[in-house]
Amino acid sequence: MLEWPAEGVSRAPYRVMSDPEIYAQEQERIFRGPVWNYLCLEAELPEPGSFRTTSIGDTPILVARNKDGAIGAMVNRCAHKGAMLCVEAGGKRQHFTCPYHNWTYDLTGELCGVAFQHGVGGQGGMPKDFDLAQHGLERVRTASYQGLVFGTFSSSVEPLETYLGPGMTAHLQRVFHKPIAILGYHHQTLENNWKLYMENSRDPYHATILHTFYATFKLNRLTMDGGITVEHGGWHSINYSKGATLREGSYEGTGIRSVVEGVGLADPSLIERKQEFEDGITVAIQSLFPSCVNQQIYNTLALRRIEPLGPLRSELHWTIFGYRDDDPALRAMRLKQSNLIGPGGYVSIDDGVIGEWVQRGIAGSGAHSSAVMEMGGRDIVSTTGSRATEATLRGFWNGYRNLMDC
Amino acid sequence: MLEWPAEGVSRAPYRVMSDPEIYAQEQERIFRGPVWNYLCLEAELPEPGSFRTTSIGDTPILVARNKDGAIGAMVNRCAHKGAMLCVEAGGKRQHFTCPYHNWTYDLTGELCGVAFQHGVGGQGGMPKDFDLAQHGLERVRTASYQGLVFGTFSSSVEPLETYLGPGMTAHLQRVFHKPIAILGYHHQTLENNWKLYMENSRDPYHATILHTFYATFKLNRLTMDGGITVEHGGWHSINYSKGATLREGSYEGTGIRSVVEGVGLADPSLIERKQEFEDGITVAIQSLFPSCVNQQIYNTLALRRIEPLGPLRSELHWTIFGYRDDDPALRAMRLKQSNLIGPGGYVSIDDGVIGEWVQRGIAGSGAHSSAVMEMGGRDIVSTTGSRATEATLRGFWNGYRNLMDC
Amino acid sequence: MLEWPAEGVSRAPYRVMSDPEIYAQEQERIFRGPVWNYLCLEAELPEPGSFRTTSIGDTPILVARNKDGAIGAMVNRCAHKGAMLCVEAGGKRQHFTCPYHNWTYDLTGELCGVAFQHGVGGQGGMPKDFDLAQHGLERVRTASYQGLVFGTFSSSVEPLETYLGPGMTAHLQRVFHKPIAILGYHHQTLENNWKLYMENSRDPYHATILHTFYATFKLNRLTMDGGITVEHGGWHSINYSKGATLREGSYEGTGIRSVVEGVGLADPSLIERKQEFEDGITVAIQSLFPSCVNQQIYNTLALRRIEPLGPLRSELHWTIFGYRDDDPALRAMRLKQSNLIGPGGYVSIDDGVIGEWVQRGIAGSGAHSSAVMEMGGRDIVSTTGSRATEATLRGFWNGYRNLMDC
Amino acid sequence: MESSEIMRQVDDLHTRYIRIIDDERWEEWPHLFTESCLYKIITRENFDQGLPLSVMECQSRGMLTDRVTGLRTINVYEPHRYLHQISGLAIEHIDGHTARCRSNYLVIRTMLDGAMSVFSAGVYLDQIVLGPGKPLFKERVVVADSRRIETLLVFPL
Amino acid sequence: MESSEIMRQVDDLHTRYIRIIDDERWEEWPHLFTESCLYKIITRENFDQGLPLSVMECQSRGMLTDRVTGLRTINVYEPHRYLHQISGLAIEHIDGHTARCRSNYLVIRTMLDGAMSVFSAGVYLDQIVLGPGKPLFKERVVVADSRRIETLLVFPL
Amino acid sequence: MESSEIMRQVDDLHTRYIRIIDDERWEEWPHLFTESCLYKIITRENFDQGLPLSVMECQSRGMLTDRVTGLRTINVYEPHRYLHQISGLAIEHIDGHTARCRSNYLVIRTMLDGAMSVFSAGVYLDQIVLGPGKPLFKERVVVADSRRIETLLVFPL
Ligand code: FES
Ligand code: FES
Ligand code: FES
Ligand SMILES: [Fe+3]
Ligand SMILES: [Fe+3]
Ligand SMILES: [Fe+3]
Repeated sequence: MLEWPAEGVSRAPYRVMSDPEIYAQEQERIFRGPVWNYLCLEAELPEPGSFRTTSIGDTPILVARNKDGAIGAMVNRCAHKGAMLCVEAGGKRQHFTCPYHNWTYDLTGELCGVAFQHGVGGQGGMPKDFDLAQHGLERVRTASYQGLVFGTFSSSVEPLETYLGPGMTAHLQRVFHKPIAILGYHHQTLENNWKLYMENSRDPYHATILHTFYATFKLNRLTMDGGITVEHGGWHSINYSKGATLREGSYEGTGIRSVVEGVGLADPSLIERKQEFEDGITVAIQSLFPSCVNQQIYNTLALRRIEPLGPLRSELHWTIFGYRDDDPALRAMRLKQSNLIGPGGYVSIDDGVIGEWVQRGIAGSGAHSSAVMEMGGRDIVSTTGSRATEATLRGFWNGYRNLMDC
Repeated sequence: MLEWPAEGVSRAPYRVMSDPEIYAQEQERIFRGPVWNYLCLEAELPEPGSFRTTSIGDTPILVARNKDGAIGAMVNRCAHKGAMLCVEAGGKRQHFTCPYHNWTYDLTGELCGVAFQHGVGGQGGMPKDFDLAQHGLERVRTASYQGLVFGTFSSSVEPLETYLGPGMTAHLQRVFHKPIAILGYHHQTLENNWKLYMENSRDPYHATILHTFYATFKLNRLTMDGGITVEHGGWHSINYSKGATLREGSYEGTGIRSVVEGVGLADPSLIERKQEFEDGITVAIQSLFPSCVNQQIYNTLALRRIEPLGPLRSELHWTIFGYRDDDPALRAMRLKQSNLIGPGGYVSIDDGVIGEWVQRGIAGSGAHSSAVMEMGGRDIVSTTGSRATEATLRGFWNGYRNLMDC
Repeated sequence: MLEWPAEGVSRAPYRVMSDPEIYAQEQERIFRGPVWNYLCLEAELPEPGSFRTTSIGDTPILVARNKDGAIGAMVNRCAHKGAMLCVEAGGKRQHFTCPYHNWTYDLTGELCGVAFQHGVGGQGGMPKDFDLAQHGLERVRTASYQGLVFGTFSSSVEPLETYLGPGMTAHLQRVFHKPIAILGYHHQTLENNWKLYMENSRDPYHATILHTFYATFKLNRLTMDGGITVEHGGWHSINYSKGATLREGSYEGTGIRSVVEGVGLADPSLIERKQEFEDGITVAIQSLFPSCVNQQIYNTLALRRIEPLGPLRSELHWTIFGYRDDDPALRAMRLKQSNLIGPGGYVSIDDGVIGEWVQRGIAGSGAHSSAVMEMGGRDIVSTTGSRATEATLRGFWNGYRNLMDC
Repeated sequence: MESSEIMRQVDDLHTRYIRIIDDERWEEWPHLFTESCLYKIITRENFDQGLPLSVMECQSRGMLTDRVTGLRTINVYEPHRYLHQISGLAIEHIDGHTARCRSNYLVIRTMLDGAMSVFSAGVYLDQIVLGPGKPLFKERVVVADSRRIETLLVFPL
Repeated sequence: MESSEIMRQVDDLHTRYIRIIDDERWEEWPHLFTESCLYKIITRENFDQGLPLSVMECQSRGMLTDRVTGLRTINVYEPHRYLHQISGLAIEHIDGHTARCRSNYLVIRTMLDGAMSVFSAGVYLDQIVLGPGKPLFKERVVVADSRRIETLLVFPL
Repeated sequence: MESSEIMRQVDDLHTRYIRIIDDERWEEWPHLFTESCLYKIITRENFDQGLPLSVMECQSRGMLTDRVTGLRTINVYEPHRYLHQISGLAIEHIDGHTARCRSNYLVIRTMLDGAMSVFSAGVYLDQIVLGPGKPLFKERVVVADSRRIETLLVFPL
C-alpha cells in the first residue's frame, strides 16, 4: 500500500501523515505490534489498588497495582459488552466494577463477579457452563524500568531492557536515580499527526533555530558541546547539550532568525540553573519509539506521551516531576523554570504550532512529495560534538519502516 | 465483509459500532431495506396540510396529511436539484414549494408547478416533453398502527401488522387505546453508534443495575413480577415489570452498586403513581426494530426514535404524551414524573453516558473483539417471571444478521 | 468509479457532492489538472516582495511579486520538511524563511540558504553533493489576464486566453478596463460541497426566484433583456441582465413566491444606481471553471473564489473592489450597495443557506438520484433574450465530465 | 427599599447562584430558593409552543434537594463542571416584595478530558422574593435556546 | 447628569438592545437609534487595514427598518436565535450629550435543530446620545474578531 | 472607602484588564500589577490535587514584562486574538487595603482564518491592592476548568 521513496530513510512520504488507512495500519503494526509503549510512572501508583488510565494508540488502558504490590495493565473495556471501567485519570479501587451491569474484576483483571449470574428466584442467569475465568479483561503485558511502566500487546517483542538498549537505559538511570515527586500535569492538543510530534521531539536541527528563546538566552546552541545518541537502529535517540561549554559565534550576525538581538530578561532569575547532573548536560531530550519523550531542560524534568487522535490530531500528555528529596529552593527553581515548558513554555510554545503548520503545508499536492532529511549525512549514527544532524529522524523512520513493512 | 463470530447471536462484533462501510451498508440494507421505520404520530398531523419532518436513517423525510385526510410520506428533497422542501419540525402547508426555484408539489408529493415551465416571452422553459408526472418527490410507503405512522422504502416487506406481530400490536393497543395529547419533546445527542442505544433500550439486565434510581426507590427490580416478550425472531421486544409485586432481597447487602443505602427522597411525591393499566404493569419498554422505542415508566409515556448521525454519533428524539382525557391531577402527575425520563431524568440520565463509555471502551483493539450476551441462555425466547436475560439483545442481533446477511 | 446517468449533462448524480473518493479524484483531475485556477489580483501585489497566500483546491499556494516585478506562484510548503512558509493573508517579504529550520527561499521559490548547511565547527551539515537548486519550492505556473492572476499545475493546459475564450476575456476586459481599488474582503463558510456553490453562481433560473430582493425591488427579473453566454464547451459562463429594459408581468400575481407584495424600502437610496457600463448591463455574473466568479451587481464589483474544505464544506472568499479613480460619491454608492452582497447581503444571504439545504436534502437515498437540469433544453448554448435556461449548469457538468473522465 | 439597593441584592443573588453551581457546592443550591418554589428547565421548542414538558422541574425545595441527592449518590455520569456567564440582568417588575427579573445566561461545560463546549444558553425568568433577609428565588424558569441536550443534563443550569 | 446615572442609562440601553435582539422583537430595534445614525458590522480584517467594506451598514434609521423588512419578509434562511453576552462596558469619553462607549460582545447562535455555536465575538464601539429622554445610539460600529461568517448573517449583532 | 466605591474601582480594573489584553496592548499589562506580584495560570486538574505546576507563572512584574517580550519578539505562533467575558465578580473579603475578589472568565480565541473557539473558561482568584491611586493586582490566579490547552498558550488569560 505504502511505497517508500528510493532514497530510503532520508525521505519520508507526507502521505503517512494523513492517510486514514495508514493510520489504521499503524495501530495494528506499531502500537499493537512488537514495541513497548510507555504507560505511566510507578510513582503514580503508590499503593495496592492505585490505578491510572492511559492508552496505547487508540486503545484505552488501565494500569493498576494489585494487592501484592505488583503492577499490571489491561484494556479498559468490560469483557461483557465493552463499557469503559474507569473514566478518571487515576484513583484507588478495591476492584473494578463496570457501571453497566456490575461485572466485577479484581485488580489484575480477573472476572470475579457477574451480577445475577445465577438468575433470580431460580430463573435466568448465565448458562451453567459460563466460566468466569474465560471472561477476564484483555491483559497487556507490562514491564518497568527505573519506575517507568511500559506495556505491549506483543508476545514476541524482546525484553524491555533489550528493546531500549544500553544507551537509553543508562540515560533513564541517570534521570530516575532516586525517588521522584510529581509536580503536575499538562495536556495539549495538537492539530497534527502524532509522528510529526515524535519527529519534532528528536530533531536536534530545529531546537536551536525554531526555539529563539534557546539561542537568544544561550540555553541551547549548536555551538555548545553536545551530541546525539541513536540506538536500536535509531528507533530511540537522545539529543543533549552542555550549557557551560558555549562558544560564541555561528549565530550572531548570520541572519539566522533564531537570535533576537538587543533583548534581555527583566527578571533573569527564570534562567538561573542548578547543575544537577555530573555529566554537565543541561538540556537532554530522549525520544523512545514509538510515543514517549523523557525531557530535561535545565532543572525541569518531564515525561511526555503522545496520544494519536486520528490521522490529523493528537494529544500530548506531560508529567512534570522533581525528586522527593528536593529542598524548597530547588523545588521552587523547578517550578519557576516550568515557564520554559508545556503548552505555555517559552521553549515549547513554538512546538505547539509548528506541527500544525507542517500538517497544513503538506495538504493537497503534498501527498505526492516527501520530507528531505540529509543533514548530517544519510545514515543513522550517533555523534558527539555536532548536533547539526537529522540522524535521529532517519532512525525514527527506520523503526517505522521496520514495523510497517514498507 | 463482515464475518460473524461462530457463537452466533450471543456475540456481536464491536466492529459494527464504528466501521464506516458497515454504516453505509446498514443504510441500504436496514433503513432502506425490508423494515418499517417509525416516523411520527398521527396526532402530530391534526389536519389536512399538517406536516412533520423526520428521517429514515440518513434520509430526510416529510410526512403530510393530504386534502383527503390521508397520511403520506416522501423524501424531503426537491426533484429538481435536491433542496430540502421543509426545514421546520412541523407545521401546516397548502403545498410544498421549493425555495430554490419554486417547483411546487401537492401534499402527496406530486409535482404541480414548475416556475417558468413555458419560458418567458416564448423563450426558454422546459422541453415540450417534460412530464410533471415523472418528477414528483420520491415517495415512501406508509402504514399506521394505532396512531403510529411507519414508513418503508421496501416494496417487499410484509404488511405492518405482520411485521410487528401479535405481541407487539397488543402492547401498542394497550398504550394507544384512546386519543393521546402531546406534552412536549426532548432531543438528546449521544456520542455512540445508534445500535448501542437500541441495545440499551431493550436490555433488561442493565435496567435495575445501572439505574440506581430504579432499584433504590423500588420502581423497578428483578425481584418483581415481570418478563420479556420477543417477537418476529426477536427483532422486537418488550421488557416489563409490575411494581406492586416486589419481593425484598437479592439487592440489599449483595454489594451490587445499584441500591444506595440510607438515601431517601425529601419530596417523595415524585414517585407516587396511578395504576393506569389493568395488567399491573408499571414499567414497560417496547423496542421495535430498527429504531423505535415505546416507553411507559410509571405514568410517563413516550415514543423515542433514534437517528443515526454517522457511525459514532446519534440523536434520540423523544415525544412525551398523555391522553386527551387526562384530568388535571393525572396530567400534573405525568409532568412531575417526567423528572424520571429524558436527558435529565433520574432514570435515563445514566443511559445518556453509558453508550459513550462503550463506544470509547471498544476503540482500538476492540475492533477484534465482541460483546458477550449469554445471560438467560443463548437463544431467543420470551420469558415470564425472570428478566435476568439478554434474549432481547440476541433478538436484535438476529434481526441485524438477517438483514445484513452476515 | 463514477458512472454518469444516460441522460448526459442534463443530469448530475448527487453522489459527486459527498463521496470522499470522488473528492480526492477532483483534487487530482480538476484542481491539479488542465485548468487555470484564479489565485488573486495583481493589485494585491503592489510592489516587489508583496505576497498573498491562497489555494488551489486543497493545496496551499503562495503568490509573490519578485524583485523584477514579475509575479510567480509556488506551493506554500517548505522543501525541507513541509512547513507552511507564510500563514498571513498577505504582506511583504524580502525572502521567505521557514520558521522550522530557517531554510530560506527567494521570492521566486529558489532555495538560497540552508541553516548550518556546512555544519558547526566542521562537523555535521548537509552532504557535499546537496544541491540547493534541486530543493526549491514546488512551482505553480501562472498567467495573468487584465490583472487577474491564475495558476496551474498542468504543463499541457492551453494558454490562459485560449482557456477562457473570447466571450470571457471580453467580459473581463469590460470590468477590468482601468485600475481597481480594493474595498475589502468577505469570507463565508458554506456547509456544502464546492460544486453546489459553483452551480448556484451560474444558475440564471434561481436568481430571480430565490432572491426575492431582486424580483421585489426590480433589480433583476427574467422579464428584462438579458442573456447567458457559455464558452469552452460551457466550462465558463456569463449571466447578465439590463435593468432599464424591465417589462412588467410574469411575476405579479403568478403565485411565484419571489415578489413580495406591498413591501417598500424606507430608505430607497440603497438601490439607486449609476449606469457605469455602456452596454446597459446592470447585473452580470461570470463564472469561470473551476472556482472563480466575477460579479457585477449594480455598482458592486467583486471576485469570488470557492475553496473546497472536504466534500461537505467550503469557504467562499470575496474580494470587493471599485476603481482607483472613483469619485467619493461613486465610492460611497458602491459601499452602500455592498449591503446587497456578501454573507449579509440582501441578495446573497439566500445563497448562503440554499447549498446547505441541498446538501442535507440529498443525504441518504439521495446517493442514488440525480439533479435534473432541462430548463432551456438539454444542450449547452448561449442565448440572448431568455434566461429561463440551465444551459450554464449543463456546461459546468460538461467541464466536470471532461476532466473526471466520466 | 431603594431601587439601586434592590438591584444590588438581585445581582448578588445571581452571583451567589453561579458561584454555588460552578463550585459544585450543590448542597447550598436549594437554600437559594423559598420553601415553596418552582425551578424548571424548559427548551424554547416546548416553551414557544405552549407545551408543558420540561427537562427538569422541581416544585418544592424538597425536590431541589432530591436533585442534589441524585447527582451526588444516584446518577451515573462523567464528571464535568459548569461555568456560567450572565448578562443583561433586568428587573422587569416589582410587585410588593417580589421582583420579576430576567437575564441571559451561558453555560460552558468542561469534561474530565478537558473538552469544553457551549452546553446551554438562554434566559432566566425569575420571581425573586426580597428580604428583610437575603433575597430568594421563588421561581426560576430556565428557557434554553437549544432544543437538544448533549449526552445528559444532571446539574441544574 | 451624574456619572453613575449616565452609566446606569448606558447600561440600561445595552440591556434593552440585547433583549430586543435575543427576543426577536426586531421592529423595536431601529428605535434604539437616532433618526440619523450609523450601524455597521465590520470584520477586524477590514477594520485594521483601513478597508471600508462592512458586512452590514445602515446609514439611517430607514436602512435599519429595511433590514427588519429584509429579515421578516425578503430573505430566505434557516430560523435561528441569538443569545448575547456583554462585558467590560466602559464610557470612554463624554462630549456634551454624547458618550463614546465600548464593550465586549459575544453572540451564541442556536439553529432549529439545536446546534449552538460561537457565531460572533468582538467589540461594540458606540456613540450614545444621552437624554432628556432615554439614551439612543447615534452610532454603533460592531468590530467582529473573526474574518468569516458561518453560512450567513441576517440578524443584526 | 465606601463599599460601592471599592466595587466600582475593582470593576474598573477588570474592565481595563480585559481591554488591554483583547486590544493586544501587551506593554500595559504588567502595569496593572504591583511590582511584587503573582500571576499564575493553573489548571483545575493540578489545583484541585494540590499540585503546584502552572501553565504560566510570573513571580514579579519583571516576569510579566518578560512574557510580553516573549510574545512580541521570541515565540513563534499563529496570530490570534482573545475576547474576554467576565461575570459574577464579587469581593469576598477586604483586609486593610487588600480586597480578595473572584469572578468567572471566558476567553474566546479567534485565529487568523476566522476560526473561533472557547479557548479557556474558569475563575479569577484575585488579591487587589486598593488605592490612594488606581487599584492594582497583587495576585491573580487563573484557575482554568479545562485540563488541556489547544495548540499553545502564549497570551496571558
Ligand atoms: S458492559 Fe460491563 S457489565 Fe455489562
Ligand atoms: S431545487 Fe427545488 S426547485 Fe430547484
Ligand atoms: S521544514 Fe522548513 S526548514 Fe525545515
Ligand atoms: Fe522543539
Ligand atoms: Fe436504561
Ligand atoms: Fe444566487
